[in-house]
Amino acid sequence: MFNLARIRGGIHPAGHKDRSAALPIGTLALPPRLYLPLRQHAGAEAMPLVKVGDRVLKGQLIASSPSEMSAPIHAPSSGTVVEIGPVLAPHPSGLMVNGIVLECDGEDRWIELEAPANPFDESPLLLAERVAQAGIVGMGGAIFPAAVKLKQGTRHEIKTVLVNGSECEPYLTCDDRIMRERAEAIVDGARLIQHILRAYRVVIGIEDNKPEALAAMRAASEPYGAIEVEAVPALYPMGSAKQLIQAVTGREVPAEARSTSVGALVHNVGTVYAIQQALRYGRPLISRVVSVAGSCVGNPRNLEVLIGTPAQALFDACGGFSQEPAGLLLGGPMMGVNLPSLQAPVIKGATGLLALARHELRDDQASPCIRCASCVDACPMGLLPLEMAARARVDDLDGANDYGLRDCILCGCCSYVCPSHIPLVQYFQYAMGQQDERRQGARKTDYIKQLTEARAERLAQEEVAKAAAKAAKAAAKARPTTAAAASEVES
Amino acid sequence: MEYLLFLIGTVLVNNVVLVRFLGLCPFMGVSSKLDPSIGMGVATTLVMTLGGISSWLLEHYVLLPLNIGFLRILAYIVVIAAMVQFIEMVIRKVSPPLYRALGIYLPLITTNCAVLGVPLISVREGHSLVQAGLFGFGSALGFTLIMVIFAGLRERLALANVPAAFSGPPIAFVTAGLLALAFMGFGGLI
Amino acid sequence: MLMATLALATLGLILGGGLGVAARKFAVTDENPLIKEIEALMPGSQCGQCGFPGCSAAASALVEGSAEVTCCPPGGVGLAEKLAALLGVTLDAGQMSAPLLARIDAAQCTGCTRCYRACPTDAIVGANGQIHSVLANACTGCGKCLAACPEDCIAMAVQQPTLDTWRWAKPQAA
Amino acid sequence: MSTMSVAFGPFAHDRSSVNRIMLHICLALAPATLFGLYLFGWPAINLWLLTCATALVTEALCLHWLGQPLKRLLDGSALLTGWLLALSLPPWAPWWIGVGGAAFAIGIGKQLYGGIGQNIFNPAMLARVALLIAFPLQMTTWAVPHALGSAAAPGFVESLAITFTGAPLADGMSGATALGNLKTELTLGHSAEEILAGNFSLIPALLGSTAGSLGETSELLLLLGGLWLLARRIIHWEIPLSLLLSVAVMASIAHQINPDRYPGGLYHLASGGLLLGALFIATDPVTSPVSRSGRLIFGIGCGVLVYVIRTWGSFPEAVAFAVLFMNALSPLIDRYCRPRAYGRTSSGKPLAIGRQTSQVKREG
Repeated sequence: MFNLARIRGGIHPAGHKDRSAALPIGTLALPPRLYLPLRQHAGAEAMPLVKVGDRVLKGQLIASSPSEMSAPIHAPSSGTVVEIGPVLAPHPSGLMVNGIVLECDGEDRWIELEAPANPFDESPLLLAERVAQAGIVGMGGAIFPAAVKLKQGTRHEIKTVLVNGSECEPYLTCDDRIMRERAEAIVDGARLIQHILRAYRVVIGIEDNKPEALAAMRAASEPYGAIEVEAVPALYPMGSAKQLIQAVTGREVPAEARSTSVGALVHNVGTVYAIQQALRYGRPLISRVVSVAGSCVGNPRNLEVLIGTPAQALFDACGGFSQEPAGLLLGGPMMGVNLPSLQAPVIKGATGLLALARHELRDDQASPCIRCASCVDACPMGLLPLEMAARARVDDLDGANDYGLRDCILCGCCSYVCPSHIPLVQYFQYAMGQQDERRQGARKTDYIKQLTEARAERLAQEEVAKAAAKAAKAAAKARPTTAAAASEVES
Repeated sequence: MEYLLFLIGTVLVNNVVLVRFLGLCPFMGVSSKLDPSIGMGVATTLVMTLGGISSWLLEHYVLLPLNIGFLRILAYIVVIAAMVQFIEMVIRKVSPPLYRALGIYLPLITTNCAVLGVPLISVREGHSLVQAGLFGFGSALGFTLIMVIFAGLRERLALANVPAAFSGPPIAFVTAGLLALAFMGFGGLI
Repeated sequence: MLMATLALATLGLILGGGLGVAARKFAVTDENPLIKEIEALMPGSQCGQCGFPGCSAAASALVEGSAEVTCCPPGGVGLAEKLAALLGVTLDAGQMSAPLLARIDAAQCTGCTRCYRACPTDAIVGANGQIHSVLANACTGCGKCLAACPEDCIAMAVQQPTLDTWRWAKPQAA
Repeated sequence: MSTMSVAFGPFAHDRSSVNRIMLHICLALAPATLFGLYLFGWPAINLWLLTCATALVTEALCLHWLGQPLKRLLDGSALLTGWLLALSLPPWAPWWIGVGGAAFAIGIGKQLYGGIGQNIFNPAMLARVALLIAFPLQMTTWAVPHALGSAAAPGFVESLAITFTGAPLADGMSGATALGNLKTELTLGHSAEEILAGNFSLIPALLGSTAGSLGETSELLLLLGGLWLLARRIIHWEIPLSLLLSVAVMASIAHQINPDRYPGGLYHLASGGLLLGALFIATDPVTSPVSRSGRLIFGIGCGVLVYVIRTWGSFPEAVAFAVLFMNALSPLIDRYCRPRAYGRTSSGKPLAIGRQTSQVKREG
């Protein structure tokens, strides 16, 4: 039973979870308008199926997925489509992305949902397809389409399904509250996933600093033998798939490979809950639980909100700001990003909204690296962050790769412990972005090369055809009878 | 044991670069990256060992019997130049990337004063054939060791915020001086 | 004197002969594989933005040193870095100009098809009498459409950042 | 909200800082320093103050010239460099030794390379070696301890004469260090055991009431400070342990082979600047490797060199040379000794997928 492998590195940041974890998940009044970016997931942008002025019902499909690596979007409430165009993306760049703006009519009227038959009688592929149609993506922040993962069961042997309840980011308590309040649904969802993937066992990994969630999940999984609830040590980044797999199965996912190569697949508890809702009741993903926390928030708590609700509404519902926040974050303080504006909407991958005071933020004044190796000790991936950052600083991208940039999971442990306050993660983000740009450029160059060659070939063919036509014409002029005879034969 | 001490003496105590100050041109020129410096070291080791042996042979079987010791420097240069030419051809054939990396410094081994200086010192010290070979090999080993250490240091320096006036060769020379300081600790060992 | 001359001459003869044999034995055949290697890296659209007539001319110019490694805007920083590594020069990335893309002003386009016939990469789509548009992922920014357009409705512009092309900035601090 | 104070994540931090680290090291040095100052009296106090002050002034000047924020002076690294240098000097050395050494350490050893974190050699040891080679006489004139307030100790006014006019030490005021004495006597043909029986006993050597550098004599107090740093995780255990062990092991083996020529391990551990070097100098993060295996190699390398140079070289004290040499090697060590990354073998290749899946771990 006790097979926890020691995780290397990691940090123990202060939790700040008590206040929001103490209150039950609340609800939010219907906002007047919902802003739905067409890309809330990893992969291709969804394609709108509605026009401006269309009336839609709650749960109605309003944008479909153009490919497997995408996710459809459903109307979170009933109302009228007032705009299809750029909306503010909840992204540190503050860029606008294509989206749909929905004006709620206040009725919140559901579209007629198909009540599915007992999903355990259905084929796994059909169930996975239903998850895809429900627009479910990884809700721990990874926003990877959930159905793509579920379809892995047909291609790989999945031994262990891991349900990730080790919410290791400080401040965030949404998974904790879901596990306490909706334990039965999560266990049911986990069993459904096990059925889809034909996995041997299901392990629900929960950090040992959440005793209530552990107790609730243990009680709910009692009747089902194949489902184990395991307490994993509270350590950041235990919620990272690779670290959780190592902690629970004792195996490391090989570099440059997926979790499936060690027979494991990880789903966040929020995703599991959404999958259960979709398969049992046919409900698409139109709402999620978001932690609203930070010392500037009046009453930190978790809220179940409709996708597309502007951040302002959430903070207002939690008592507004008790003081002017020095930082507004989307996600946790370790891997979250700056919220560009209070008007930015909640999307499927938003785990939390934080309003932090100055003393909760790191010192922004960096000094030179003293090679103290704190980051090396803290790195859960066994990399050398100081060397990677030093090389990224002088744009030596290959050098940075050589020191482990490819394996970096951007968890931020290195920056957290750095006594020189060096923004290591931003150096890595920068280097990765530059490499992406190089790759995109190379792809474009290859594509252009193909196009040029195709064009040259086409022009050559046209030339040949033209010459042939000319020759034929000339020949026809010279010997009309033979040509006629030839055409007769041909016909 | 005696030969081992002799070797240690040549590599560390009387290091060709830091104590005798020979071969500084390729030492500064090629040591900015680790991989070429290793290649340069290997090439130099080959040249120096062979140079040590062949110049000893030349000395004892040609120059001394014919009593033309005054042609020593000339004759040595000719032999060494021919050897470098030969090694250049081999490297070019066997490892084009190394050839490209070494660039101008490969032919420059010919004018590497260490390559000429080591056989001359060897003659002056009256080494035997084995000693001459070892002396050439040891000196080259010392050269390679310093090159490799120094390339490591310079790769680190390339990442440092050295003041503009000192960045590049100036700080490299300062570092070489400080490294020589550290090597003085080996004084008196042999 | 005679002895010295003879000795040196013999030495020279022996070594010279040895080297001659070695030169034959270790002969390197391929003259300059670099040009071919570089040409394979270039986009090959013969757009001429580098100022040379086509990519192979640019490759030769690069090897001769008469062209900068940053001369190819469609290749971007990635190509410049590869070229710099191959040619052993240091790259000043600041010299790189941002790639431009053609954009067709829909209001003025008459659908004459001249631009799309001029485009070396088939990056312009449209049919006779219909408004044309530019495929961003195929446009090299060569500007040939610009010259071909009778309505002057094509402009070259830097691509607007999207979530796919937005990158984290380099930290400013030390 | 455009007035975001921190532009990118992670936003949380453990509140550690460089000056906290430096402060910890200075605190850990304090007991041994205070004892050394007490032991060697006013001239030592003068020297210590002068060296530290010069280090700070040089740092401030360099920061000013290089246009770097003067706030960096507060990170404490210059103070620490000056402090360590002072501890490694003969306690009654004239003023220009301390001032020149500190200026060399900060100016050339550190700021020339770009300041904190960029230097390749340990600045304090660099200055010590430079002084030793340039001024061998002053650097090997050791005062016999005369505790502050004892009858033979120089008063404050006398001390100024010693420090600033370089008044020669009276007979009976100077003595030899244990290592220096051993070296001299061995060349005179005495056996190691005789020599040690004559003028070396372990307890005073450990407590520190012997001739030697200002701060290196009291092994016990240094150990105390070092252990505290280890407990606070300011320094890593690998370098001190491997360094001390390798010296002790080599010395013991040599002692077993020929006790007449080679003194034992405890003698080596208790004498000279070995403990100061192992705990406070070799552990300097800037100039030592970052991975665990690298640090072990670094420590062993230092230890072996210390022993070899002490025993066969021409200098009786070897810590500074050994540390400098290994400093030069640490970029190479860092390049080749890296921790094994998650999901990779120690050579950096991805773990084999097939082997992993075959290890089926049913029911934990």
